[in-house]
Amino acid sequence: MIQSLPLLPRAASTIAGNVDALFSYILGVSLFFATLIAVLIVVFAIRYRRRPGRELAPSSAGNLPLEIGWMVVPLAIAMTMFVWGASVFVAMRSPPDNSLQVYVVGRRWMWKVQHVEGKREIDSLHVPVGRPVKLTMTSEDVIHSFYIPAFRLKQDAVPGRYTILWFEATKAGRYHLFCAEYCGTQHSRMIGDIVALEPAEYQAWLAGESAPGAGTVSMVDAGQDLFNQLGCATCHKMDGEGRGPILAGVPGSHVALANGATVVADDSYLRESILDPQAKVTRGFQPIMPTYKGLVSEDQLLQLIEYIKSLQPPARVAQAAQGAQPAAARE
Amino acid sequence: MTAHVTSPRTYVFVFVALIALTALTVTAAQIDLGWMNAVVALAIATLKAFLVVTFFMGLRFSSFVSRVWLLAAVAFVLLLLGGSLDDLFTRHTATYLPYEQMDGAVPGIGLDGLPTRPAH
Amino acid sequence: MAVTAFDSRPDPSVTFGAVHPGTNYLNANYGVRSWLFTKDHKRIAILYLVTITIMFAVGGLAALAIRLELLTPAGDLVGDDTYNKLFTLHGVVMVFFFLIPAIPAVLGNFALPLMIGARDLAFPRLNLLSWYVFVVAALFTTYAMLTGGVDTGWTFYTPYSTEASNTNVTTAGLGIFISGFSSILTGLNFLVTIHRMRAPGMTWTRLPLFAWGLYATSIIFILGTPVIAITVLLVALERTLHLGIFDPALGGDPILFQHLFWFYSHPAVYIMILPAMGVTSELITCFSRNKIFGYHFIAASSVAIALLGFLVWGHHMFVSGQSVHASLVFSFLSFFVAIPSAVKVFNWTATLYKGSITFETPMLYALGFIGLFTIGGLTGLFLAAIGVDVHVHDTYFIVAHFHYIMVGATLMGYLGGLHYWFPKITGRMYPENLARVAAFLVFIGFNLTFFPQFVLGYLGMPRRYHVYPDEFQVLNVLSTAGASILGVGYLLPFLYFLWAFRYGAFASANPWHSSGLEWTTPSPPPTENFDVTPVVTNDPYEYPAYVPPRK
Amino acid sequence: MSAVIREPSDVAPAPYVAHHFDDAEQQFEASTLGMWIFLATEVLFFGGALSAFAYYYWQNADAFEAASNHLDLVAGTINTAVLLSSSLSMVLAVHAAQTAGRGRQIFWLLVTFALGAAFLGIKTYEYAHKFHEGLVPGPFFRYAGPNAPQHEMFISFYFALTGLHALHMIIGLGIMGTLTVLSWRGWFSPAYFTPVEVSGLYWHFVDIVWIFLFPLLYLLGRH
Repeated sequence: MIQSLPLLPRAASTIAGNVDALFSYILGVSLFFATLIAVLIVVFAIRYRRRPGRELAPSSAGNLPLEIGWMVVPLAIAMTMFVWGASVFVAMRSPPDNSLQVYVVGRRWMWKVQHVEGKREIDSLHVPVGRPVKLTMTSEDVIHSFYIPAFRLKQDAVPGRYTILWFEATKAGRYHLFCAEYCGTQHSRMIGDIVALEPAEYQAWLAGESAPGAGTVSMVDAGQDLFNQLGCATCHKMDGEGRGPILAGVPGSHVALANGATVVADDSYLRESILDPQAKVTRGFQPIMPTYKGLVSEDQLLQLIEYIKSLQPPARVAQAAQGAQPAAARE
Repeated sequence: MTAHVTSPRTYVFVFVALIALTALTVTAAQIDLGWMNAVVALAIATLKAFLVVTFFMGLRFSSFVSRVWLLAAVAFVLLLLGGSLDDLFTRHTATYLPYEQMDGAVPGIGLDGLPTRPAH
Repeated sequence: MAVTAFDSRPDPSVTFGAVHPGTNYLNANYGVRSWLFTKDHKRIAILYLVTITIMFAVGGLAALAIRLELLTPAGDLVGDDTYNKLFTLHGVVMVFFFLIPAIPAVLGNFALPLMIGARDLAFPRLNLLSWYVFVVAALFTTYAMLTGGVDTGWTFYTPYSTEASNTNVTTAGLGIFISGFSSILTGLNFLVTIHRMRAPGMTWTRLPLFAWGLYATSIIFILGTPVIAITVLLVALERTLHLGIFDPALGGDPILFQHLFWFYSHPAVYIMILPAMGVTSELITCFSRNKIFGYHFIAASSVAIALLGFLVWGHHMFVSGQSVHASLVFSFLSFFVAIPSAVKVFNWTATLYKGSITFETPMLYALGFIGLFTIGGLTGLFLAAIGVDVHVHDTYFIVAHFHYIMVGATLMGYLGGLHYWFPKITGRMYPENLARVAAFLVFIGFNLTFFPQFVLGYLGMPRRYHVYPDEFQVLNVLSTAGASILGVGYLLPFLYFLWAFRYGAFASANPWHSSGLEWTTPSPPPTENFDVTPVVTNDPYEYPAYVPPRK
Repeated sequence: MSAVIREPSDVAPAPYVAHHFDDAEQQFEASTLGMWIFLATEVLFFGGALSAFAYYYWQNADAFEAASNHLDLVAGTINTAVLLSSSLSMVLAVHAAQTAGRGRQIFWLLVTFALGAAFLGIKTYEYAHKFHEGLVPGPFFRYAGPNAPQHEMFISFYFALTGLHALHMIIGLGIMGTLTVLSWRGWFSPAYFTPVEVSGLYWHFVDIVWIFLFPLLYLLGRH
């Protein structure tokens, strides 16, 4: 356990060194003043403690030069911190022109990443080392915050607008991605990996199969295996005779719920329906599905969702396509 | 007891001025002055408020502290307004778009879902 | 004038457990009605004391559950939603129902009229009303928590609070809205009292520093609270009546909510800390038996902190999508808060110089205050420097920083003040040695709880995380261990205060030989505070001259 | 600190001076200052909402101005005149309390009450009209023109701001009613009129809020 106690996070971006240097500077100043105050208090407390026989003499009740001094000196030091901090911040907010463009959409509770080349990732982001990467971000629901401690960077993803974050990874490796803005139930599970790859590996990855780390098996195939393995097909039959709804065509469509509401069957809905099936029961069906929480991993969930998305109902393609249209938020 | 009795005649004069300013602001609003319309409307409103505060509320007779607090309140509203508008005016780097218009606005971005909102 | 140092321990000649003679505000009349309909600021202070102690217990139990949950990286004690409701409960209750009212409504209510030589606050009925309003607000919020809870965090960020959360946001928001009126009425009462009710000779430069702290706090009560009131009201109306002020579907901007929220909620931190600074100023000078160093600068810095506090709210929004320009301006202004804060710490330290210092419990808390406030204030520099803040924003670094200021320092001031004025409030002494043990436990427990969180934050652990990666566990275990010590430290005063209220040794009118006006009247004071209106002829804190010669 | 004992006053204070005040002067000064500080709070309360309005107005000026034309300008102008008149009658009520007897006090207080009630009556008519037109935020919002979301936001502001103002008016009517009863019981005289004076400050402040709401809500898009 003790071996796993780091005191400084890994530093793996061009800006991380600047942030750490500024941090060290402020830490040094803080330690100086904290020590100064502590030593003075301890010395005074001992030296001037109440003792029998010591004369009680009125000491000076003020000293103007001293007061001005301890206002001006801290202010001057603080201004150096401001200038340094501001310059680091401006660098953080100025993406170079040759940046690689990546799009990020936060939603409760996942990060969806899409590369310009068409490659998609969820809760992970593969980037090349040594090349600036610019993320354009938004959120589909509430505010999220894209946070990479190893890069010392963070930016909120705000619904209704784009925000931008850029970085340049300096070391290949796998780094934490956290959501740092509280976003509801699974805020603490809205985490992922930043995978920094050497340029050649990155190119290979980019050219590789769709699901990261899935090897030769596509996510759809893996999802189908899971679907059969977990016994989903017993109820969710393709012919509509099962105890659960037909899943083909559900993703992206409007699902009428037992409680009278309607939801858009997005990824979150599918995910929720597997992990917490009682939350939003489709109208006309009994709340009998057991939870698969703890039985399927996040990866497997995504494979299941991918598989469900791949299901094509022969006669209902048109309807599904219609349902997947972005409907206006208010009808 | 401090009683600064003002003559009712003064009050009536102030009242007439207030009504006249109301007529003026309604008239001025019909003329197209561009962005100046809002400025003129607010200027007249401020003048009216000044008349009410000074004469009806007797600020000219009230204590120095009262005046400081009133000014502080107005200054702090302007501070709140100024701080938030400063942010709004200088967001060069961010494009502000309603969510619905964002889909497809940037090549490569696909929003295959919608915010889950309580049914209105 | 040089006099010999003096033994400030309580007069041993007073009998233990006997009945205190004379009529005072506590025995002037009896019965529930005499308390619930009292207009006496001293009794209202005790009503507040009881109420906020209950709220502190509620918030503290939630904190305990949070810390237990965070012992392990997995979410194994409570579920996700329960955890979110727990930290929201902890934040809402502690911020709005404990920290904000704690020192003003309890110690300020009790001591302010006594310290400035008034018979009561300017508006005694309003004072009672503000307590009732506070109780109604507390009941509203408690009801919201009991019937399903709230999961937005105490910050109520939109659109989460307006669109996504299915919990009792409206009820809790209305509770906060109502509690705002209590704050406003208290602040208004203090301001008018300080302006209009001072005893003859109590000029502005003779005003005790605690009164200056309360004045500065009241500025924020008056000018800040209404903004949070309208903001949470609009959120509540958006949820109930479908007003569309923050609705993203109508183009509503979540950042606007944050501007409105932090315009109050940043100064709100100073609502908590300014009165604690005032208490500390009183304690340091009293137990050093030395005139306070730089009276004018300490007084002015309180008002400066209150006003500067309104200029820096944007430093909570550096990564929110706020413009770069606005972030730079707010960062620049934020550094200015460091100056009046530093002025206070330096002046307190200088007050110790050539004093005759004793270490009764209030002094231990005052020194503890300086320690925790220094750490909390210096770590604020990291957050004002945007380059670092981008990294540590919304991590445990922030959690640690604001707990050092809002909880560590404020509670040090509150407990220090409570011990200091306990003889005046009850007419009895608390057990000194036990109290010293508790003060050490609080200081050690607090640092053990929250110092590891600075490291956690710089390592990157985000706040409000129910489950967390394994590498953060060691520091979280340390933090939880510290919290258990802290819990004992907070529990002890509760127990021995209750004991001492009934069985403590009688206190003389001025057990600390303090120079304040409140110590010239008997302990406990009569209902009218002073038999005759005192006339002030001296500057405050004329210490060496004031201390009687040693026996 | 030596507390020099001041001789207690020989003169018994007047019955309307509360026990903790030295004299009526101190009580009057404290009460008026208290009300001014309370109004400072109110300035920030409405100021917060108006700041939000300005923030969005800047972003959606055209839509807000178009939406503003849906409001009833005639009703709004009449209401402004009504409220200004009530301020005049309020100040005359204070004047009556300072100088005259019960009759004139009650007369002007009742006039103020009636004008305030008239304001609320016209406001109710306007609200009913908006409901009828479907210009009400939420599920019943009906507006087919362009920029419907921004229209709905403007209407949200309209109801929030005028609703809060109306709430203050209702409280003001309660105060006027109480003052009338107290005046009838002979509480007020040139020696003691603090409650009338302080209530007047409140009433005028509510008038000032309307002075700003009227151009911001009704006049933006008239050109």
